[in-house]
Amino acid sequence: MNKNLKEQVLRSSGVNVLKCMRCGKCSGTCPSYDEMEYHPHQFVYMVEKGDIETLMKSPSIYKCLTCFACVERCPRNVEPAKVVEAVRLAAVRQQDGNHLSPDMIPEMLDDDLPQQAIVTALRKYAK
Amino acid sequence: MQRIGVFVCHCGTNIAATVDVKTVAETLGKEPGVVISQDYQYMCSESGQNLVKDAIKEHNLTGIVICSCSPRMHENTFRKAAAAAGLNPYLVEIANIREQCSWIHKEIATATEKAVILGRAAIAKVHLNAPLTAGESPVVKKALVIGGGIAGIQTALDIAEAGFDVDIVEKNPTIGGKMAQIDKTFPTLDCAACILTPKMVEASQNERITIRSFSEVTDVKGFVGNFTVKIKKKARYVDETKCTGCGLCTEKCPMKKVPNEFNMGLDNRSAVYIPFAQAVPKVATIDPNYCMMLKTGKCGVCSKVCSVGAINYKQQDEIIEEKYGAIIVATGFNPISLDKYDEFAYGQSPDVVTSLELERLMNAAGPNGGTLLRPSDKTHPHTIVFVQCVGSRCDDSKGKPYCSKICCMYTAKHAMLIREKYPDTEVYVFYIDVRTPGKNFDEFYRRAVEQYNVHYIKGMVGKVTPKSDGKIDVQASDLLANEQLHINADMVVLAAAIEPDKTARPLATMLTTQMDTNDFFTEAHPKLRPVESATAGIFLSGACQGPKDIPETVAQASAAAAKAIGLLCKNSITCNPCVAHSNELMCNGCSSCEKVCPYGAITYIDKEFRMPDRTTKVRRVASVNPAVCQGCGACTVACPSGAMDLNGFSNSQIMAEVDAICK
Amino acid sequence: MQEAMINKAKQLLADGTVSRVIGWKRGEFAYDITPAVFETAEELEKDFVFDDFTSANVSKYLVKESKKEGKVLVFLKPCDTYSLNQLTKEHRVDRDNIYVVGIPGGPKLDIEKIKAKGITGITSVKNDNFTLKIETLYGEETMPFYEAVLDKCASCKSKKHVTYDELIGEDGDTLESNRFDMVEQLENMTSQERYDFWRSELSKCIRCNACRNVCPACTCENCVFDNPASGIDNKAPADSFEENMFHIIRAFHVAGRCTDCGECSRVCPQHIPLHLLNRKFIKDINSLYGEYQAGADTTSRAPLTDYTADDCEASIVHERGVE
Amino acid sequence: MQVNDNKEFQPLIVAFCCNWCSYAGADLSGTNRLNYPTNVKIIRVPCSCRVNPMFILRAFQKGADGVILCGCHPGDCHYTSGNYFTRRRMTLLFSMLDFLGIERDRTRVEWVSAAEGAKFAATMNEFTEAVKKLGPNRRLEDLRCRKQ
Repeated sequence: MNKNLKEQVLRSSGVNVLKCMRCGKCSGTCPSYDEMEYHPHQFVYMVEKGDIETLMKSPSIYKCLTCFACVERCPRNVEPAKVVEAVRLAAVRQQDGNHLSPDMIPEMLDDDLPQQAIVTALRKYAK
Repeated sequence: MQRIGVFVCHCGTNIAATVDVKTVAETLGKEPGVVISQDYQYMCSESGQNLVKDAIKEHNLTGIVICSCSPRMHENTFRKAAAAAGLNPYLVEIANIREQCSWIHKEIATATEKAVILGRAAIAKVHLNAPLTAGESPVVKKALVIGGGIAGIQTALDIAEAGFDVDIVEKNPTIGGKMAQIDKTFPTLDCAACILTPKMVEASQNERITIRSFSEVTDVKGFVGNFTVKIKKKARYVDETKCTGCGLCTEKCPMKKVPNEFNMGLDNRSAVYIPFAQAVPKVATIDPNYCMMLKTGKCGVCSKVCSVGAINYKQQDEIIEEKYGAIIVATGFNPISLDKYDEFAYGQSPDVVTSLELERLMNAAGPNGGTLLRPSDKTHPHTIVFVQCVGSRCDDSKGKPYCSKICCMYTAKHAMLIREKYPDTEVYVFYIDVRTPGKNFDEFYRRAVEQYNVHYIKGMVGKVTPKSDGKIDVQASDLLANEQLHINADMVVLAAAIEPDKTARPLATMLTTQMDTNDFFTEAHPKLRPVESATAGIFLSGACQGPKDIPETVAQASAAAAKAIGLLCKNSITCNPCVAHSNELMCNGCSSCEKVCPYGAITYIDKEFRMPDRTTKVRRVASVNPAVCQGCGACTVACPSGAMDLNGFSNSQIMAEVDAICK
Repeated sequence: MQEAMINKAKQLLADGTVSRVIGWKRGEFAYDITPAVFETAEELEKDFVFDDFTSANVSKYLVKESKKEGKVLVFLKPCDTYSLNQLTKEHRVDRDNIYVVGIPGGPKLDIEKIKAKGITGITSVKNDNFTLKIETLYGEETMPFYEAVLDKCASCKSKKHVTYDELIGEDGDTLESNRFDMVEQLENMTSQERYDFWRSELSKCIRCNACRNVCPACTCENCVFDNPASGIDNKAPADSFEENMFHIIRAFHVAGRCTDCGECSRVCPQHIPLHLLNRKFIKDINSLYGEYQAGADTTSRAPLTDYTADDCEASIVHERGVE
Repeated sequence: MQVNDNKEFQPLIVAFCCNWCSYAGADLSGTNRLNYPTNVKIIRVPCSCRVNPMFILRAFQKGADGVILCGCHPGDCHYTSGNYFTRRRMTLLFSMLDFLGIERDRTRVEWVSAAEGAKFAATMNEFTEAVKKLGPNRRLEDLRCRKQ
């Protein structure tokens, strides 16, 4: 188990996975359930165990629609969708190499590009 | 001149190992007013106590200070010893040199120094102690039970059995409560009515019990042993003394479209009604919201058909005032409203019902005469899904954070009964955990699984969707099989969380009792005093204190009765003498103290004062009822003039302690 | 205005509505105004005065006067009505025995501020279009009107009468006032600066008890500072601690009850800004427990006799920033 | 102020503890042998709401360097509501002392339950350290009461 990774996921999601009482309502309510290898309740449980790498490798992270049905219905306010999103972010951040380097940016700029998009792109694609 | 004795305890080596007890005794012996200062190995032992007693007599002591363990431990021991030697027990002070000195400090020099200071503070305080005598107040030998469910009935029966008068106040037209609505009881599957209704009859026939049905408590004044309670007897437009309960009026009443509360609104009743056949008292009640006569003045059928002339359209609410010595709260519970749970489609489909509704659907006296039929089309359901923990164990704003405790068992009961009666029905129970602590409870649940083949699936239902063909799609995940399920159900039964009755919160305010954030009454001690409230003379019975099943409720009801009987047996009760008192000469009558008193112990009187010029002047001054005051001291600080002071912890005593410590 | 008030008083005396009148009368000098009780029309004609110096809050006199035989007429400025309400709430006055005629409020003048300009021998003053024309024995002097206004009037919180039986003139509204500016300024100082400020102010205290005696919230039958059994009685501040003690305890005792009438500072012969202590409490109460104006009504619970389960913790004082 | 051999400043701390929670919590820290400094001297009161601001000022007057008030946690008061009143009173009093330039770390309110022996000891250690850092109480002392 990778402790740093767990820390990172917990921090970036802001979720307290220990609040989960394992009722499975998130998975019971999930519209993408059948598409997923790991289901919302498993995300919460596996993050609690620290088994993040398995989740990061799974295509499940891209199957979540972020519809927030699980967040809406969770009786314990655990917010599984935020956990999924945090694992997805962790995977994105770990992708090897830079997709962008700062000096490539000026020529890509145009007036219509929102400032926020540039910052987001850098955060997502640069190391 | 004060003659104070100081007694320093070694507590074996507990104190003596870190505190030089000889030095402490010697140093404190030099304090002003101290005439004898001794140390001894175990002050609390018989011989230690005798040492104290002898010293009191021999030196004619006016106060004693024991330097020993915490006053929470042995204050009473030494007070009793003092009393036995003829010294007022409130002239005893304890300096805590064990828990707050020898046990936490290691260095003998500093620990000894601190022990001396603590001893000095106690001596300074005891100099100002006044002899206090506990007052007595008489006990009215009658109890009030608020709520006429099984808890209230059992409590009332037990109290009456012990020979005391008891009134039951029930807000509904009949006693019986939730248990009267239940079909069968777990884990024995005996019929609820068969065991409850004899008790209801017993209560009505017991000459010591007065049932005040269709009534509410509106005001509570007074204190333990002497409560004055106002009870509103709501107008039922029927003379209870005349009505024979023949039921003719209910048959003839033309207004028949009133949702029947007793059957959870699953069928209708008439505007004049008797809730159910075994109601106690078996008296008709007119519902003013629906009665044509009361609304428009046109009808009067019931009055015409009543052969005894019991109908009285002009009846008014009536306020009765009664005195009681003890009050037992038995206000019970209700299922929570499921309006906020859209995902379970309650309210969207008549075939999604709560468990209490299912009880009525299955009951022989229910809307379908005991045959389980879908409310929508009155057909026999073939697939039934039970959803557990609806609103229980929730951390969100919709539900309750606690486990409702009874749902696991009644669901197993429902599942079993259905499988027994209709073996062609598939029953699914979606659970998070199955909790069955109780005698024969787990065996019962296992029978549902093993003998009746009820499908228990671990996983919460995510979504319930009524379909156009009348079926209901239940979407859930099976956590153990790791798959998502869709069940095509005919009926869905929701195990709604239970919550305290809505009348409990205003009642708690009237009674000045404590409640937790969920509106359950708080017991005086969670382990050792589970049926008493923190307010003396108020006891708790049944689910108003926390979720409970019937056997637990009955056990607590009898326990509350026992506690109440213990109080009613006494002719008078001894009061705590460490209470507040107001110096009338200084009191401004400003009402600040009254506002902060949690017990309503302070009232105002107009008192006549003789002025220096021989005239008299009437002034409003505060007066503390010593039987009600619990001695917290909130009033003493609220009082700007310093007129309010507290016996045993007076302003001057505490300041003397401060001075002694800071000297 | 004075004329109208005298006429109103005479009328109410004549028709038996009231048997005495609380107002003001002139002392030795034009600016030397003192509260007074009048019982006849003649007394009123002779002595009753209402002008720019009649700033005293007479509500406290009602504690005694309202308990005497017969109804008492009292003229109250808007700020004084708050005090009366507070006294009514605390059962210190018999409201049924009082006939309140609401009169317009200030701004009233501070004689000390005029004298500070070096103007002496004052015989009368007149507000002429915000210039104060002062007749003196040595001729006429002028100064800007607002420079002579009492501090308590300069930060007026309300022109609205919260209780009255009758009004002379129009009723006003509550105002946005700057009354917490000075408190805020002190709060922004360092602890040492604040300490120095208050030491220099409170060390002037001579314990004349003027602040206590004028305060409409200080109506105790027997003040704790006069009670040897209270453990804090003292007659004169022998030491810096006792100077602090008196004013802290006094402010605490009136906390949540003080209507901010400003009389304590007005009467202080040493010019200690005592109202700042009360305003500090008012400001804290407003910000921590919700806006509360003592005396605005006669039924609400005072902040110190009330609570909510989610009140802030006392540590909020420590969290306000570390110096 | 106490003087001990190494001449380190030893503050005098007065702790007012409510009988039902904090005093019992202090007893528990004794039972569990959890050390806290001898500087702390406890005065037992029935409820934290019994503590009059006058007592606190009196302690400072007579030479205390810090005063701490302990009561049941909000909602757990033995007398239902006492500590809620305490909380308001002390918030305002402490704010006033701060306003007068008295060091704010000399006063504190802490909620300690009967089960929190460890918290009691930790609180007292921490508070004593904080007061020690401030040095002797000079801004709110009565010179006549100063010990040599």
